[in-house]
Amino acid sequence: MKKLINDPMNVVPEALEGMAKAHPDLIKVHFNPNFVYRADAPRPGKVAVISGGGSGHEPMHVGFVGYGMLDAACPGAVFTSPTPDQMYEAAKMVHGGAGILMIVKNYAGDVMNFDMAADLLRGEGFQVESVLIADDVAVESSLYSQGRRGTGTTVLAEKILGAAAERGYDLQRLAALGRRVAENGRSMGMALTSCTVPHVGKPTFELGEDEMEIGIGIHGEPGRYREPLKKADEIVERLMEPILKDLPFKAGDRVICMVNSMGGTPLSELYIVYRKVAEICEKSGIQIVRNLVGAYITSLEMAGTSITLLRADDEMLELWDHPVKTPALRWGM
Amino acid sequence: MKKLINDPMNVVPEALEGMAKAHPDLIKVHFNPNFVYRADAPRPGKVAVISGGGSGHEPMHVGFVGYGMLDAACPGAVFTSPTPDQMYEAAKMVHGGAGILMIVKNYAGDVMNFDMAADLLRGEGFQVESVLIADDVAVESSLYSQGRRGTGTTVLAEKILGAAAERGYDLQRLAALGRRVAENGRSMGMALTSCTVPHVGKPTFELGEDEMEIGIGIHGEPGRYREPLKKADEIVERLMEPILKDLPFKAGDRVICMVNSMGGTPLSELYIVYRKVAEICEKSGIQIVRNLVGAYITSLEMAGTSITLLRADDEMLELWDHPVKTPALRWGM
Amino acid sequence: MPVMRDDVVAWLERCAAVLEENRDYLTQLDAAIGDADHGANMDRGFKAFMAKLPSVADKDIGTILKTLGMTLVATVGGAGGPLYGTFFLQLGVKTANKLMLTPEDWAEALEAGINGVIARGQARPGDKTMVDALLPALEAFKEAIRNGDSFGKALQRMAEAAEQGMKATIPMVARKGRASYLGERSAGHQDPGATSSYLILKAAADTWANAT
Amino acid sequence: MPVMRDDVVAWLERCAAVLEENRDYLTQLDAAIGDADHGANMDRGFKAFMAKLPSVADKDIGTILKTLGMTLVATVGGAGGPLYGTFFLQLGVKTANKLMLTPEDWAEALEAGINGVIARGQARPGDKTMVDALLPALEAFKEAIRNGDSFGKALQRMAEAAEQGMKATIPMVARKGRASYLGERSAGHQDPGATSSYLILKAAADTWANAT
Ligand SMILES: Nc1ncnc2c1ncn2[C@@H]1O[C@H](COP(=O)(O)OP(=O)(O)O)[C@@H](O)[C@H]1O
Ligand SMILES: Nc1ncnc2c1ncn2[C@@H]1O[C@H](COP(=O)(O)OP(=O)(O)O)[C@@H](O)[C@H]1O
Ligand SMILES: [Mg+2]
Ligand SMILES: [Mg+2]
Ligand SMILES: [Mg+2]
Ligand SMILES: [Mg+2]
Repeated sequence: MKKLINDPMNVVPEALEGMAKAHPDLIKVHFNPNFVYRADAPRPGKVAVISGGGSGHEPMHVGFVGYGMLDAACPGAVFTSPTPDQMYEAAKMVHGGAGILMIVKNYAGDVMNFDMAADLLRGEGFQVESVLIADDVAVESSLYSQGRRGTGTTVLAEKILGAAAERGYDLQRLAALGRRVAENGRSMGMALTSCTVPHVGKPTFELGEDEMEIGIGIHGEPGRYREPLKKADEIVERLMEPILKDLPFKAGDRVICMVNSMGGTPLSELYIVYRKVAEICEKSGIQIVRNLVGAYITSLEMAGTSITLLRADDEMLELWDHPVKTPALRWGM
Repeated sequence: MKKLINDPMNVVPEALEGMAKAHPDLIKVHFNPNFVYRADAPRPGKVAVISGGGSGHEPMHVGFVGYGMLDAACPGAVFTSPTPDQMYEAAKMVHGGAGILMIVKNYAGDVMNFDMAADLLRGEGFQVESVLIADDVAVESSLYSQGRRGTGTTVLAEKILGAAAERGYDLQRLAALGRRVAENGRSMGMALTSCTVPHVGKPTFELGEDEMEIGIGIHGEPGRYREPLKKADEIVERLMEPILKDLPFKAGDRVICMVNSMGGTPLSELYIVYRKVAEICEKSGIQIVRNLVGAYITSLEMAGTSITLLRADDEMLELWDHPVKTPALRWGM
Repeated sequence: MPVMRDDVVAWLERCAAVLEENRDYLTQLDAAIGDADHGANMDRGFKAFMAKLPSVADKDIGTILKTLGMTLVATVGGAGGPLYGTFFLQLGVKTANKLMLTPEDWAEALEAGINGVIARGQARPGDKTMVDALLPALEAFKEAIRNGDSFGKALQRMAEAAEQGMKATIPMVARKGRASYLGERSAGHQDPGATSSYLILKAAADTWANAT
Repeated sequence: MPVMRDDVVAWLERCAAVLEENRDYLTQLDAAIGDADHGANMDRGFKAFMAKLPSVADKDIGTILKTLGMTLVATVGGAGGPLYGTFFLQLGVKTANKLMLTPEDWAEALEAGINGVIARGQARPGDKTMVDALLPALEAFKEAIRNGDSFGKALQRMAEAAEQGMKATIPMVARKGRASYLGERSAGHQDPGATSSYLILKAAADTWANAT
């Protein structure tokens, strides 16, 4: 295992210390329980938007705390959902009197831990709503199973809901918007290499020099299938087809498109991927009206990419363009 | 070799096509010769700031084209300096009547190719100045050799000079400022893994599972020395010591600090590095007044980091804070 | 003799030791169909509890078990944290103020714990989760007691049933938790949560082998 | 007979073939002390020239060589592009309007080419660059002609000296180009640019072996 770390057990707190030192104007970090929160929290009268999840997906979520996005983010151990006390304490720290919106990715652990936190908070009289992101089309959707994983749409939802909260949406309206975002986003990802959880010390899975894994999640979980490495354009077709036909996206749709690095894939390759995504969308009459190309929701140092499309209406686009100022996403200010 | 590409020979043009599709509001791409330029070029009355170098370092330079930074960037083949016709055509496209400033990294190839372009342009009556970046303290500086490589300070120089050009600095003043930036910046990098040039197909060098290379450049060149892998804090000490004592940086200095990923190192590890950099600066009485933590000047998918410190005066800091709007660096607008 | 407060403490100490020992094994199972953290998560949780144990070891069984449950909730995270947290919290609720456990106490506590897990996670038998080890274990224990077996003997039946339940998860296709994302590909692998449940119940059977 | 225009074309075609053949070898040398692109760069440049050759193959030698120089400048990049570009441009300047080359013409052209390389790159003998293959080659050629050797024989001396010069770069510590960043660690490796220079001059000696 080759990592720039000191102690595999201290990766999360030390990275948080580094963040606190790097961005004192934007964020503060609370330890035990761990959470990152806006330096100017609480914002009176504004719904507090909080999220969280296992660490190892940076910049998500901790890099998205700041004006126009999250009020707080709760990082668990690497690839492990955070504990209820983190969300409970974070929510109390940033609550501005207008309730709490939780953005939760659909993993058994995330759902249960956020639920427990919400129960605790409601028990103390706080208003809490949550929005569940379950956008990964690599997973069969079924009433009888866990349902789909939450992946790339989370990033877009945090941006849009963060902007809406900043603009004064009340909790109910925010939750309704969040559900609309969740319903209209679809993602799928693939890996060229595995990743190594620091305290495990060896790769989560093994991929041959000529193999790739299609339909992976964001935790080094095995994917939908494994096959010989293909050209980028063919890989993009394999990811786009299930995405497009799932919603389905149709000619005339306007979308926000994210081409995301799983961590170890360089920007030049992401643009090669984006080139093909754009070509497929053009052919299908789908209009990409906004995009993000970069590393936003990662699996440590995994090489690979994920594609997210969100069918966006005017309201979402206006909120997308609202200024944002966080360590990892910034525009308009 | 596992990469998201179609044809090793088409990596550069296809990535440029992707960039053009992703950022039509910010940039345009010219092919044959290849260069990326501001969508609103030429800007009358403004000095045109252009740069360039081998590809494989993305986002540098092509990701830094836009308001407040570069007017044009010329990408060569992977790790190969661009050719004079690229700079020549780019300069003519973006020239706004106030001369051309070239920001050149100190590599034999870059220097010669930019020189030839400058000669051609001067021959046609254009005013051309160039700023040479040679900031890598891993290389011994000597009058009888090539001198030092240009690395991280290039990113900071492009930001600061781009802002100054936007504010109406004339060519001479800009060149003088550029030289001041070049003189006050120092960098050093290290690698945990090698990288693979697409058309070569195998890693440029081999590093054992327990080895690291200290003092690497940005092209997979071997570094200053190789040694057993150490803890992040010790690695940072090995990089900071030569940086600090070279200028030297002294108590009371204010610096802009960049902790950069060589491509394959995730953000969490960069923050662990930043944590120690900040601690060392605090102990030395050096004040980090601005910072960048992320992948800005990379070597394809190489895992590793580089640290850059720039001793900044008020003028540089004011220019640093000036708005910038490029694919890879954006704030204030 | 029945299970005394100090026996409960001994059981939990043994759990901590067994989970530490099996940390890599559990993580390996989780790497195959999950995210390679179950071993580390459980170990972290029980280690945290071991640090707190001295301050509650002289309290009643309910307090000890509730402390464990709270500690797991606050330190484990993932799916394991809320599920095992709930499990031990419920065990604690049913054993509040007790200084010893009869077989009936244990059956009642275990049932409450399992119901808590099911309420929290909504898993059904056959979904390839810890429930597939826990439920048959409870049934086996109750049946053994009905058949007149000693407490220790019944606990052994319980552990055997947990082991069988754990092994029975191998061919199952997961419908809950992270393994469910794999669909058919989850078949052929033993569920890590069912395995940790077996280890925890086996530790009870081993520690309390002589209970009557 | 002297070297005719078509012999020059044949030389350049052979250069293209030899550089394609040695592409990986040159790249490997460059990987050790540079950035692993010299082979690909030279191959790309000569391939580009081969595409243009048909349109100039019936022109004078100067035009052909200047076209090669311009093509290398515009397609190779790196250090190799401007250096070899300048080299062939200067060769072209000295052979402008010529349809054949005497030994004296070649000596003059080669000298101009090498001076162009030195002017552009500021390398001195012993800096571990292409200059260390080119300069001794020029000296050997001039001396052989002075000694009354035939054109073909003198070209062979030239190629041998280039080879020796190339090998002599192995122990050198680089002071120019990318290898200089390595300092002492650059010793023990053969310079890629000196190697391509040898291959180019060797191709001339082989193609023009019967020149008189
Ligand atoms: N909904 C659920 N109900 C019961 N058990 C579950 C459920 N979801 C997951 N599990 C159990 O949790 C185990 C995984 O725990 P752990 O690895 O700690 O959490 P995570 O899956 O969040 O990484 C699974 O092996 C399974 O036995
Ligand atoms: N200043 C110089 N003068 C002469 N030759 C040089 C100089 N710098 C580099 N070279 C030659 O160029 C070769 C490297 O060429 P190439 O790999 O194409 O360029 P780059 O070093 O830019 O990647 C070196 O092996 C050396 O022979
Ligand atoms: Mg987990
Ligand atoms: Mg090069
Ligand atoms: Mg797990
Ligand atoms: Mg080279």
